[in-house]
Amino acid sequence: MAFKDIELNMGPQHPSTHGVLRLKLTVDNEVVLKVEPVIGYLHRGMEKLWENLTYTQIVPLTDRLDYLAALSNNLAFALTVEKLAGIEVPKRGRYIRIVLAELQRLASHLAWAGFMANDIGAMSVLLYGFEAREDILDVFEEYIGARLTVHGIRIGGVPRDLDEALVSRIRGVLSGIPRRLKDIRALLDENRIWKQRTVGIGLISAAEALDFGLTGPALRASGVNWDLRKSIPYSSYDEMDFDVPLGSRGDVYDRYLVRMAEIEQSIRIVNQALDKLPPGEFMAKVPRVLKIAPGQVFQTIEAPKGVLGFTIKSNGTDKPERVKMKSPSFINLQSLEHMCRGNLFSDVVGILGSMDIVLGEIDK
Amino acid sequence: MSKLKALARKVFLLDILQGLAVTLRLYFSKKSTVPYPEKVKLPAERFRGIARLYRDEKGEPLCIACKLCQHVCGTKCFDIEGERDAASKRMKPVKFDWKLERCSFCSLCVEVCPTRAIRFSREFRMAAVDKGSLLFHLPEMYLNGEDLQNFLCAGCRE
Amino acid sequence: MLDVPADRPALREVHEALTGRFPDSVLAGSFEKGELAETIRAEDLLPVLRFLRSEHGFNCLDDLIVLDNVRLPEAPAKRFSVLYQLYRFPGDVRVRLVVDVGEDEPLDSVVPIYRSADWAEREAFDMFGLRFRGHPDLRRVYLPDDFDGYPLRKDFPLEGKGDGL
Amino acid sequence: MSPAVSDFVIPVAKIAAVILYPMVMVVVMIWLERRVVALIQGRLGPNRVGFQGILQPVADAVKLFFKEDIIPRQADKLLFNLAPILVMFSSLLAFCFVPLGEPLRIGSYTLTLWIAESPVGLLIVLGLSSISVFGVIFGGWASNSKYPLMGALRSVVQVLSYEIPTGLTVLSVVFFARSMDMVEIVRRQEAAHIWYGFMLPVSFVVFWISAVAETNRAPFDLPEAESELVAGYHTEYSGMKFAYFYMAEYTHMVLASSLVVILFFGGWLPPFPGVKFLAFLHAVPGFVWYLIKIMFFLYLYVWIRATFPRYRFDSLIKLVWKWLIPLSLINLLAVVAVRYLL
Repeated sequence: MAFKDIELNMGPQHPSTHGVLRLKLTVDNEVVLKVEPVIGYLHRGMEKLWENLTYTQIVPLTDRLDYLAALSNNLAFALTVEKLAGIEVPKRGRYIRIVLAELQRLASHLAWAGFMANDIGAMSVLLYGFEAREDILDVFEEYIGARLTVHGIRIGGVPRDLDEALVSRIRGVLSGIPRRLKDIRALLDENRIWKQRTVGIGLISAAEALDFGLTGPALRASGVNWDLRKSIPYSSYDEMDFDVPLGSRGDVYDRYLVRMAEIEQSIRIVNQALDKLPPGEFMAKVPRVLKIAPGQVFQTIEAPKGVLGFTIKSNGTDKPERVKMKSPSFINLQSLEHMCRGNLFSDVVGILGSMDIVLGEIDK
Repeated sequence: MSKLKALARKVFLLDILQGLAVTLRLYFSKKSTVPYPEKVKLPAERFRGIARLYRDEKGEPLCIACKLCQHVCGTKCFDIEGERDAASKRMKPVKFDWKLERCSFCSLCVEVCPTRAIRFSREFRMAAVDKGSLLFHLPEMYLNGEDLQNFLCAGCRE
Repeated sequence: MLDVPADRPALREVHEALTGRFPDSVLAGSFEKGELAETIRAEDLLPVLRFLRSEHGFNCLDDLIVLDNVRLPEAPAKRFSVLYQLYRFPGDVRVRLVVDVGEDEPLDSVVPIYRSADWAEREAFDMFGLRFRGHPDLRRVYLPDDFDGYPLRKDFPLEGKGDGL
Repeated sequence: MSPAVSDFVIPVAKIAAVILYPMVMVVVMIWLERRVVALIQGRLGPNRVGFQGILQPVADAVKLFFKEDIIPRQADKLLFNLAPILVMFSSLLAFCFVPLGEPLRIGSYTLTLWIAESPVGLLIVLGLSSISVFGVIFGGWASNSKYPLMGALRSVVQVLSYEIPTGLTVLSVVFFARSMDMVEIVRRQEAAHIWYGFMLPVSFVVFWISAVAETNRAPFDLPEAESELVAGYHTEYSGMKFAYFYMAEYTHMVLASSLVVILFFGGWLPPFPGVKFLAFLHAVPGFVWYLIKIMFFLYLYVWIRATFPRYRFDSLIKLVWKWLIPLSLINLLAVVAVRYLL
């Protein structure tokens, strides 16, 4: 029996598909010919639900989209509603939002580092990544009371203030992360097995990446300098100074390096935001029943996975007429086939890990 | 020079040894996991555990059955009936059903309650064997989250 | 005629270029909350997109949004309106193209111009039942292929039809 | 000592010991692996069953014993059942030739701490250990599903390719010790007052790398790569059959460690054989030294597993054909040259 093109099913219950993603692979003796992602196993009909809930009731639902970066989803939705309703968030509120969003980016990248390393076999890095992430979740637990579905950013600002104890705790957590990062980098960066599994794998050039609509660290790994926090600043990111790490080849190794560098940048941003934390109000006056005049708006942020955007159309009542979410992982997943073609079967796992996709956000 | 260094690294397996050195050091590092049932990590003070109804100092229920929580809840967990208490002319809940299985712990009800009657306790153990026990009626709502405190304090575990 | 305020020269310039190049196909323009939206005739969609992409550097299709206007107070002639959010990288210029489409009136697929529209159009088909001519493989993206009905339409009940999946 | 005892009871006891010895080592290994990987990863590891989790492997064994034994529908029944036995049988048999210590004198009878001593003991052990490849192929093929088949094919190519450097490095040791008999090799090291591990470092490193690869252990655990092939060739097995595969893997590891210890680190010899003032080390029986050395190498197995990512299949094969085999050939030539010139 010639071991010619066989169709292999990877998922939806597969150890390394980060949720419920099914990959229909056409494989010729371990060389991947065709990859067809099948999604929808985690489809909860969010957009239909949103059309029947008030604006304040939608915010906790956005936690469940990218469940590794709940606060970023909250921030994106809150910014869109504020732009639609013309609510002005006070400066302190914006700074606390930056602190929370960047802490969430740290947690998401650390979880990603763990998953990706574990997919390629370095099982201990999973625990080191998660250990670093636990401290950040403890900060969220102390700030608002939840670790994963945080619901810590509301329409109009943030629900609670950062008191002195919490600020010093955040600084303590931030000072602990570089040490763990050094361990992870020592284990992976120069390791010959790691480099063999990642250098030159899953290549995508800058032009192809832009054409596929790739965004976020995966795009920046191909050398495209597009970070929404710089190009279209929101929530006073323009007052923060940080640089945007870029890759060159656009392979799995570059995506790894870019995200590790972004962790350091996020630490820098949070420290700056805490230093320059202005006094004053942290929540705008928002009516309890928020009715928004008919209108339509499109707002995007730089979520850990890529450009996350919301389109909201209001109809004057307290419930939106239509809410559409632009999910970065949904668009990034389209380029998976392009990256996997020609590589080996075990690379598909590595490439999928380097894309950092989350199924909650893809399936909505 | 770097080419020679790279060759030396490759031949003498330096990156392998460096990796092993890191794991050896971490082998002796402080462990971050806690043996659960014996030692319980008390959640933070604002932790959103199981919801609980509170009474004021005199033991009167704080809840005035205004059903604000019922309206604000996105997943419709509450089912409240209230009536006016003849003696104290104050509204008090007669029926207060709360479905834990539907609750997403978004804390909108806690923030909207005018008399701070409903708040989250720090009890995080909410597993149940059957669906029935996930539906909390009025008397139980006052006891939720009671036993975590004495569970912890009983053995001075924390 | 739309008066794009002076502080957004880029948008003003795009608006003039568009109305100049396609005078009859641009039906209406709107500028609210700092966003420029141009309503276009369905037949001129592809030429306009190619024009914007090649001459004006709108190389990214951020999102493809479908609105179901059947429940609006003044129900428009065509039920759906499809929105194309375009973005010019680098920079911060964004344009929204609005195309009104009838219930079973197919629309040209933009996949030849923007590869990222592939799944977005499949999602539009899955949720609203819009057909896209020339789409490489128009199938449902979320729901199983044998699911009948289009969930995000306004007349689709929230609780779902039949026994539910 | 009546002949009945010396010809019947003692051999049977020794055989029982040889079967029991790997079993005990497997239990220790299961616990060691879970514990060491846990400690490296900053967590406590099993500490629930028995003192510090020492009974955890027993709990696993009991669980596997009572688990339902599922055979996939279109599986090839004969091969499916034969596979675990083959894998287990070949590694147990190889233990007969592994000398565990100096022969003991009890009264007039000398108890030899191994069952069989043959001039070609080493060859037999190597031959037996490659029988397990058949078990893996049968297991993978008979499960009649894609992942085990891929796992089995990978394992075949990997084990067969890594047998060559193993053979060549063993050859260099045999050349030095002038004999294939393992007891003889240890004696030669005792006579030469130096362990071959220090005399032939390259052979030791190459042998150790191919030993790790041959037992399908990280970073060469391609056949049962959790994150890719779910569980490789033993995906469809459950219950006692899975336990067989599980134990066979650990038995192979113990076997490979014993080989390394005997060939390169002087089986039951106390360390620093040459140094006089450390003579008090001789008081400790040989068997204990043998065990200590084996434990070190078993620890090394787990330590490596917790540290390194997994090789991709083609780089793994490239590694052996491009680097290990030429290296072991050159090393063999060097050893021959040195042996003759000196």
